[in-house]
Amino acid sequence: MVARLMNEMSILIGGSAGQGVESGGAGVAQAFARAGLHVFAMQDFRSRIRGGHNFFQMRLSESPVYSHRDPVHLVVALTPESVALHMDHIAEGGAVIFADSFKIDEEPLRARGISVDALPLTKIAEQYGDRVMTNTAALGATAGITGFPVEYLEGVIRENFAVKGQKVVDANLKVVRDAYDAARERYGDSFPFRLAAVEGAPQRLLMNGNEALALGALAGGCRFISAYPMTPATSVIEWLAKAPAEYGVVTKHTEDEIAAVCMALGASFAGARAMTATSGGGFSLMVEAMGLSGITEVPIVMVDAQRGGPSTGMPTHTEQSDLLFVVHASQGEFPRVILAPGTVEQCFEAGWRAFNLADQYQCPVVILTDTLLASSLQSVDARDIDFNSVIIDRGKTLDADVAPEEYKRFAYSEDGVSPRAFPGNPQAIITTASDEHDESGHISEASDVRIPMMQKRMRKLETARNEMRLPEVYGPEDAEITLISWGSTHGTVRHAVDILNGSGESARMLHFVDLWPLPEQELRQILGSCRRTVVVEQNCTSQLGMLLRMTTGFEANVTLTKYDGRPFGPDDIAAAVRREVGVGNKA
Amino acid sequence: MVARLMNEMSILIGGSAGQGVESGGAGVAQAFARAGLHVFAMQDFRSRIRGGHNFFQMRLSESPVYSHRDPVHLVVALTPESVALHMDHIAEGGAVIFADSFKIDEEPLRARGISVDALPLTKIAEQYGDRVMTNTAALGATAGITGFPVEYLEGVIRENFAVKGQKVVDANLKVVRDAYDAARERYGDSFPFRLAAVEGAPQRLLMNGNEALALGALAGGCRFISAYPMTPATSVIEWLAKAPAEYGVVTKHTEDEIAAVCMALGASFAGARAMTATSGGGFSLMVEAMGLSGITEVPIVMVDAQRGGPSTGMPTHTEQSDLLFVVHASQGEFPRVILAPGTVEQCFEAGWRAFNLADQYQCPVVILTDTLLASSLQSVDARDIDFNSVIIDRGKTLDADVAPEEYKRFAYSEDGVSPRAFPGNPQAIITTASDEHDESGHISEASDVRIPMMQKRMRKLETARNEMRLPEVYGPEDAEITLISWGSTHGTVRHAVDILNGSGESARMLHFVDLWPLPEQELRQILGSCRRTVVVEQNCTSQLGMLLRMTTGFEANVTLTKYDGRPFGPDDIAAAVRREVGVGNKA
Amino acid sequence: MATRLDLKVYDCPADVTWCPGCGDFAILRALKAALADLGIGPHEALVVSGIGCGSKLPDYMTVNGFMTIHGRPLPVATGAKLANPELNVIVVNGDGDSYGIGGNHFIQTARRNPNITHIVEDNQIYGLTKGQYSPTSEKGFITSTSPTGSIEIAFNPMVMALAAGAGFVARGFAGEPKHLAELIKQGVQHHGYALIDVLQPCVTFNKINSYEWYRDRIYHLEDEAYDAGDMDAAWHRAHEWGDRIPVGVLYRSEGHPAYEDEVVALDGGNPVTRIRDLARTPRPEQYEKLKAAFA
Amino acid sequence: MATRLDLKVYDCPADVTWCPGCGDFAILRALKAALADLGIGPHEALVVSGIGCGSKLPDYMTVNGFMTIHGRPLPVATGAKLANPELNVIVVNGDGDSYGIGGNHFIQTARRNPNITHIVEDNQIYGLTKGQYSPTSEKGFITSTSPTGSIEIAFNPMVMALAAGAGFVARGFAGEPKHLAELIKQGVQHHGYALIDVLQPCVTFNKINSYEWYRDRIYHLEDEAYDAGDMDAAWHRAHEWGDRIPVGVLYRSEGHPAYEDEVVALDGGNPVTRIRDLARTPRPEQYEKLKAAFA
Ligand SMILES: Cc1ncc(C[n+]2csc(CCOP(=O)(O)OP(=O)(O)O)c2C)c(N)n1
Ligand SMILES: Cc1ncc(C[n+]2csc(CCOP(=O)(O)OP(=O)(O)O)c2C)c(N)n1
Ligand code: SF4
Ligand code: SF4
Ligand SMILES: [Mg+2]
Ligand SMILES: [Mg+2]
Repeated sequence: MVARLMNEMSILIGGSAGQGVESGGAGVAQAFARAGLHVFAMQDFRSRIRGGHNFFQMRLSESPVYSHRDPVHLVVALTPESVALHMDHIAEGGAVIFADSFKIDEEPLRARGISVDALPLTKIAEQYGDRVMTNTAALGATAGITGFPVEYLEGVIRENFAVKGQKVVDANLKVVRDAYDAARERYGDSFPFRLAAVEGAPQRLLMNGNEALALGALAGGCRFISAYPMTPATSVIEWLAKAPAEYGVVTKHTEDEIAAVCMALGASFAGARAMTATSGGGFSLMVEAMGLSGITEVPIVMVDAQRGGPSTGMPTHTEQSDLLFVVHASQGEFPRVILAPGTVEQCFEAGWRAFNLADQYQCPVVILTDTLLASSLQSVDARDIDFNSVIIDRGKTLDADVAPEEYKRFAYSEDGVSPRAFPGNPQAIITTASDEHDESGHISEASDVRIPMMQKRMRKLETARNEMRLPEVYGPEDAEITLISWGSTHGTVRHAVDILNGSGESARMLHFVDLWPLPEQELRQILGSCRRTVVVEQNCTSQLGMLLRMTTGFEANVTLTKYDGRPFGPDDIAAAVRREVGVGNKA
Repeated sequence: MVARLMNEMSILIGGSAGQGVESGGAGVAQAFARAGLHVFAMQDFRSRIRGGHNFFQMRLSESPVYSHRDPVHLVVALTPESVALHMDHIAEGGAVIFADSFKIDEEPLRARGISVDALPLTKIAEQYGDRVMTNTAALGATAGITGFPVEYLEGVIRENFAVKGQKVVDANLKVVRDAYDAARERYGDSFPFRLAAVEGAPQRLLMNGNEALALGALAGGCRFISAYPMTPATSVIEWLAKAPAEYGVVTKHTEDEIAAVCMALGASFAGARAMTATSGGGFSLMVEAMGLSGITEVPIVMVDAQRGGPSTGMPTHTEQSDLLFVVHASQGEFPRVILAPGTVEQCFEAGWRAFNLADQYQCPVVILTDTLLASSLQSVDARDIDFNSVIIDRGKTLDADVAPEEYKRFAYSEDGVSPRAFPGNPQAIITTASDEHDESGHISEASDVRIPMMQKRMRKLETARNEMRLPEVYGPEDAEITLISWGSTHGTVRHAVDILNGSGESARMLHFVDLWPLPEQELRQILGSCRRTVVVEQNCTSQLGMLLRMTTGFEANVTLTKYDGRPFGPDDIAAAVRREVGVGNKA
Repeated sequence: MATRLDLKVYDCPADVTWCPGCGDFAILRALKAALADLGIGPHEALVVSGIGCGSKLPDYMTVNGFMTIHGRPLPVATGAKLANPELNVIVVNGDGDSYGIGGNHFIQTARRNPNITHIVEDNQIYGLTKGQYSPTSEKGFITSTSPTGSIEIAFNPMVMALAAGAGFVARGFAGEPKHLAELIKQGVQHHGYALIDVLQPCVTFNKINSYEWYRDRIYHLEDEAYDAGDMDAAWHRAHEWGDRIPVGVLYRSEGHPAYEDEVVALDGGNPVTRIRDLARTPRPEQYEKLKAAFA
Repeated sequence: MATRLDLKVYDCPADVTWCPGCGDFAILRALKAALADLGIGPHEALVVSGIGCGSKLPDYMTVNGFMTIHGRPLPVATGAKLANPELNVIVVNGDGDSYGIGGNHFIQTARRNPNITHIVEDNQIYGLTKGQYSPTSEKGFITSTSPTGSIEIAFNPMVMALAAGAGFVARGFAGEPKHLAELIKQGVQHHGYALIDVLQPCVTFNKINSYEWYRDRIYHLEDEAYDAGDMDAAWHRAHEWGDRIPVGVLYRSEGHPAYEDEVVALDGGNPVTRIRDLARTPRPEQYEKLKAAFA
């Protein structure tokens, strides 16, 4: 007899592309968030529009959740594969609900104490019109078996289907209710894993990293984005494109990524806050223009939402394998800033902070995310999306009373930053060239211009270095084991730390969001003071490990990598750390 | 009274673009090489077609020369600037010859024991037709003052102007002879720095790095090059384009660098040995396709002839600032090989060796050169361009008796290399995708395909690592000071080592040609055994220093960098080493 | 004329990921039929694609296939053709791949005129990225990147191909695979660059340009007294869109040399055969005379 | 109509690196004259260029100038125009920059139709890289990358601009700076994308297409009963080359909205003015309502 668990479970909805796994999953996740539950919902999709096997895995809890976690307690299967592929990760006492449109081998599951039932999901859907509503039925059944109030689902359905007209809304409402009843009928309150609304919970927003980043950029004054569609970055421009016209965000889907980054540079040169967003392949095409930003000191914010590489690679899967590429991208040498937010809240902050850094240091700022962070839905306390915390700092700009002949766009300065002015300003004529140039911006190849101008630009990097943030520490100062990570693995590693500390180990997390320039002196200190170190990265060659060694000489004891496009789970990490660090000790 | 010196001097010819400084300089350098002298001729050009100040500086000796060197003993000036800009680098007892078409301030030079004379160079040129022949007159005067047999010049003139017809040849012959006589008349044998033919010297070829590289590629079986013009790489395709038709080199000047690299990949996929050549800006545009080569395992040789960056930067000046960029270029992770030849002979070898490495490891191979190496003319012992030394190794290819259904283009293998086959082969159907794929080449996103396929590819890097060459050592094993360098600085650093050891210091050179993958274990050893280390690089951030630290943890005592686009001179390096290492000691 | 082959030789076990009803199925069928009719075996052809739904086509048939990167199949195909002119080189890619990111290669290849057949799966949408407007989307078209309607005049592939100098310009319809197969055959037989733009319904993301929408509008140039050799006529037909959309061969001009015909270096061998021979017998002596230029 | 300005306001001390006799001098002069006549001051215009001899032009005059990278001035200019439609945005670049590496931006910008004037310094050669064939080099043209003569049909800017949908298509000649200045003025006054391709002798690397060569062949459309509003007529004239080369306005179609006219987000402000105001008064409250979509 399995102990009953309230508001602490994982649910997986599986089906093939086109069956509405994504929309259905998002709908129910929204309902849970409204009920005050913490939600982390990860999607696993194939690079295809129909068929294949997709799944949507949700972790739900009354306390904060930062990542997905196996085992799952409930699998709702719209295809036989959904069962086959996940059966090994189902908890004892868990359940598999599957549509009546197919059969599966139920015995092995039952043998493991998992209850298995075909519910008439497809039948109910067809009864009210169309089998495409099978996913809606699945949601109703999910609420039914877990005892979750169906009203929350009904609310979401009303809103989501409103655009499709009342008939569709009504049909879906009937479907969800019937499926709910069917599950109640079958299970009553017998299912040990229960979900209920959380009394007095604050308002929770459900958003993914791209949405949070775009919202942050908007709040930071970004009013121009030019981009070319590329998974998983596309929803950044898509979200801004449908932002209300009153905000006046000019969005341009261009002919390619070269045009995208160049338009953004033109807009920035004119005085706008401009950005572009792409994935690694598109970033590769932006490399030349990144250097244009570098030498002309025209600020730009570039989002690289990483995915499985190299080349087209695994377009719908996650990976952290562009780090060293963006650190060194483009010919020659110039300052740049690189940020890798780790949570939805950090995406929001990076969204506006990147523009301040770009304007302050007049250089390209790259925000590195990835499939996991860009597309996973996470519940956020509405108060943590705080528009009052947003700062807009445009850096040095021309104060109007400088006479034209005095103004020097690229004047040598202590901190390397020269005052910007924008075309149209009667006080200033701005000449800017991708060739080396003098303080006035005119082309020069003279040594006595090149050297101080190069030094001026590179000084900006030193100025920026002092402003960059040190890695976030989570866990005991004197921990035996330090997990070193960056970007999207934040939640998972943090959770792994809890698991390790909960099981008698002593671990902490050192998590990097600010990745370039690195405050090398402080880092040598911090890293030197660690006892046993494990670098955890979603790539093959441990790029953060290499970056740290290059900048500080630090060498980790163990590196943990994963490059199959599927995100680390916290338990994988904890287990691997126990194993590896064990090995490390013996060595 | 200055001691007379035979066959050991530097000559500088200066003028504005369009005055034939380049062609004239090359002509006289050729004449010296034919006379058996060792020649190193460096060009300094502005990014403009006419005007400005260009110069051509030659070092001549009976013993091998590996770099340019100040001071110069003879300045032949076609413009006043040519004198003004170089007067500080003229040796005592040296001479300035200038065209009669302008005046200069002669006193300060005379005061330093430098003889200064206007010779009727322009007058002579005009007398026989056209002042454009002033550069020819300058050559005659050069021979006259140094006592160098004018016949060698006449030979070169006959050949170089032959295409322009006998009249032009004759006019130039008259000009060179009259100018020669004018100089003889004025100087007789009084000029202390003399040049004469070297008895019994072997045949010397005069070529630049691009020509040697292209020749090596041709000898290595390269029969396809697609490229887009970009200084200083353009002459690679230009040289191959004018290679006799019998060799059958398909050359394509494309619409851009993306098409260039993609055409080469298409040709390589079809079975050809194909290459492309560009500079950093063009390489930036090739980054995405480099990854295509990586995941599809289609070999390609890419030449990046570096120049002053970032962006357009200093297009006609030299720099070594693309190293870390090419090491990490493109999204995701895949094997690549990077070579940076340091001499004309090494360019020839890299030209064919790169194709063997590309075929053996089925990956992109980048040859890094730069303006200095690509365009400096160096005399080479004809026997050192040895076509019999050229090896053609195409790596693993399908042996014809495999039946189609058995053939797997991407078969898992110990060394990571799978046998290639080419379209048209009735024994094999080749399916290749930029997406992750299974052994047969068909697209797959499955973990159990991704992981072994990624490991297969990455194993090639380990296989290659064992074949890469260790840095070249020059100088005493137990030297107090080790200069660490790469690529084009080879000759200069080697010369600096001689200067240091000649003045009682104890120095050696550790010079890298093979830069990726690095044999890390051996390197830790070698670097660890060095006493005081100085990394010498023609860039701002010491990229080799960073690369070595990233791969081996090694940190040099001193880094010497230069980034004004003008190449290090051996004496600069020697002086800086004395100074810096001195400082280093005290610290 | 080579003997007709059995369609089955191009079959392939790979699991097809296109949506049921996608126009790409018919294009795949038509390409197989055309090759079979022409007697071009799987090892004699090379199908080069880019990235997109349509660009997955080579994965679904048994033939030499190179699925490259987005927008670049034309230069890759040109390189393969110049390295081995014996190959029957066919490019298959989407409208975004061809006319968007690949637009420059498209116009340059048309005037370059290599003997390549270019089949564009034109669904007027970005399919694989889930529905953004493409160069051929009509003005006003509503997508996730044009929520208030696209404000660009659509790219007209027929007009652009004619202007760029293509010698064979045709339009097909995925709803008529037999007719399409005939166009592909003619394109392959044309000596030089041949464009076949195929109206390809995307049943998932393009709800406007459906099979019905096209059926209601297309008409066949073959059914009219139309001379495909008349450039001015072609120029006018190429502009037809909306109520009447011509399919068939809009323009054809034979007798021009293909690019590779004029590449001197291809006389007496090609890069592939040359390196194959050199790998067996390097003949170092042949290069000695090149030293003269440097001596 | 603004008052005429003194040419001197555009003068600049920078040392000009063009070869004596280069056609670019006349283009520089013509551009200054056109701006002066239109009363557009140095701070009211933005001249965007790429890389090449001709692309150095902004360095030689006093005006807001952005010398970008090779082939990319059109998207950079479009971005600047969309961010601040008040600016008079002019693109100046070479034939290689415009029609070679920049070819895709050229055709996409033409149909996009931002209100930008595009002046191409067309010398039918790659000048700055010392003489390789360019897209507009004629077939057979001998250069360092085509030692036996180019084997590509030349790119025809007039034909391509018409096909791509440009509303103003003109050709000028660097040998006639006054006439050229008039064309530039009309191009700037045209509402939408305007192409002015300028026959520009490169006295150093193009020994064929000299001032004389052009003078012997050009004729002025203004001198004939020619209706620039007639697309078919334009299509035929656009193909004229060789013995007779038309200069003047080949095609002009007014009354169309420019791209930026239809960008909803530009109503009541633009990205530049909006951020300027937000930097003063951020108004965080305005974003609160966006949370609803996530709740
Ligand atoms: C450089 C690059 N940019 C963007 C993408 C993302 N992407 C994949 S397919 C595609 C376009 C698909 O449209 P189309 O070419 O018309 O093909 P379809 O899917 O409609 O058949 C894009 C933008 C990519 N793979 N590479
Ligand atoms: C990405 C890139 N590729 C190549 C170059 C080298 N390059 C500089 S100018 C130029 C072309 C010059 O021709 P054109 O655009 O016609 O200008 P022109 O010099 O003739 O005025 C090239 C290829 C470059 N700067 N950047
Ligand atoms: S999304 Fe459209 S184009 Fe892609 S497979 Fe589905 S129907 Fe075909
Ligand atoms: S090379 Fe030609 S285009 Fe360049 S400046 Fe000289 S004449 Fe003008
Ligand atoms: Mg499409
Ligand atoms: Mg040109």
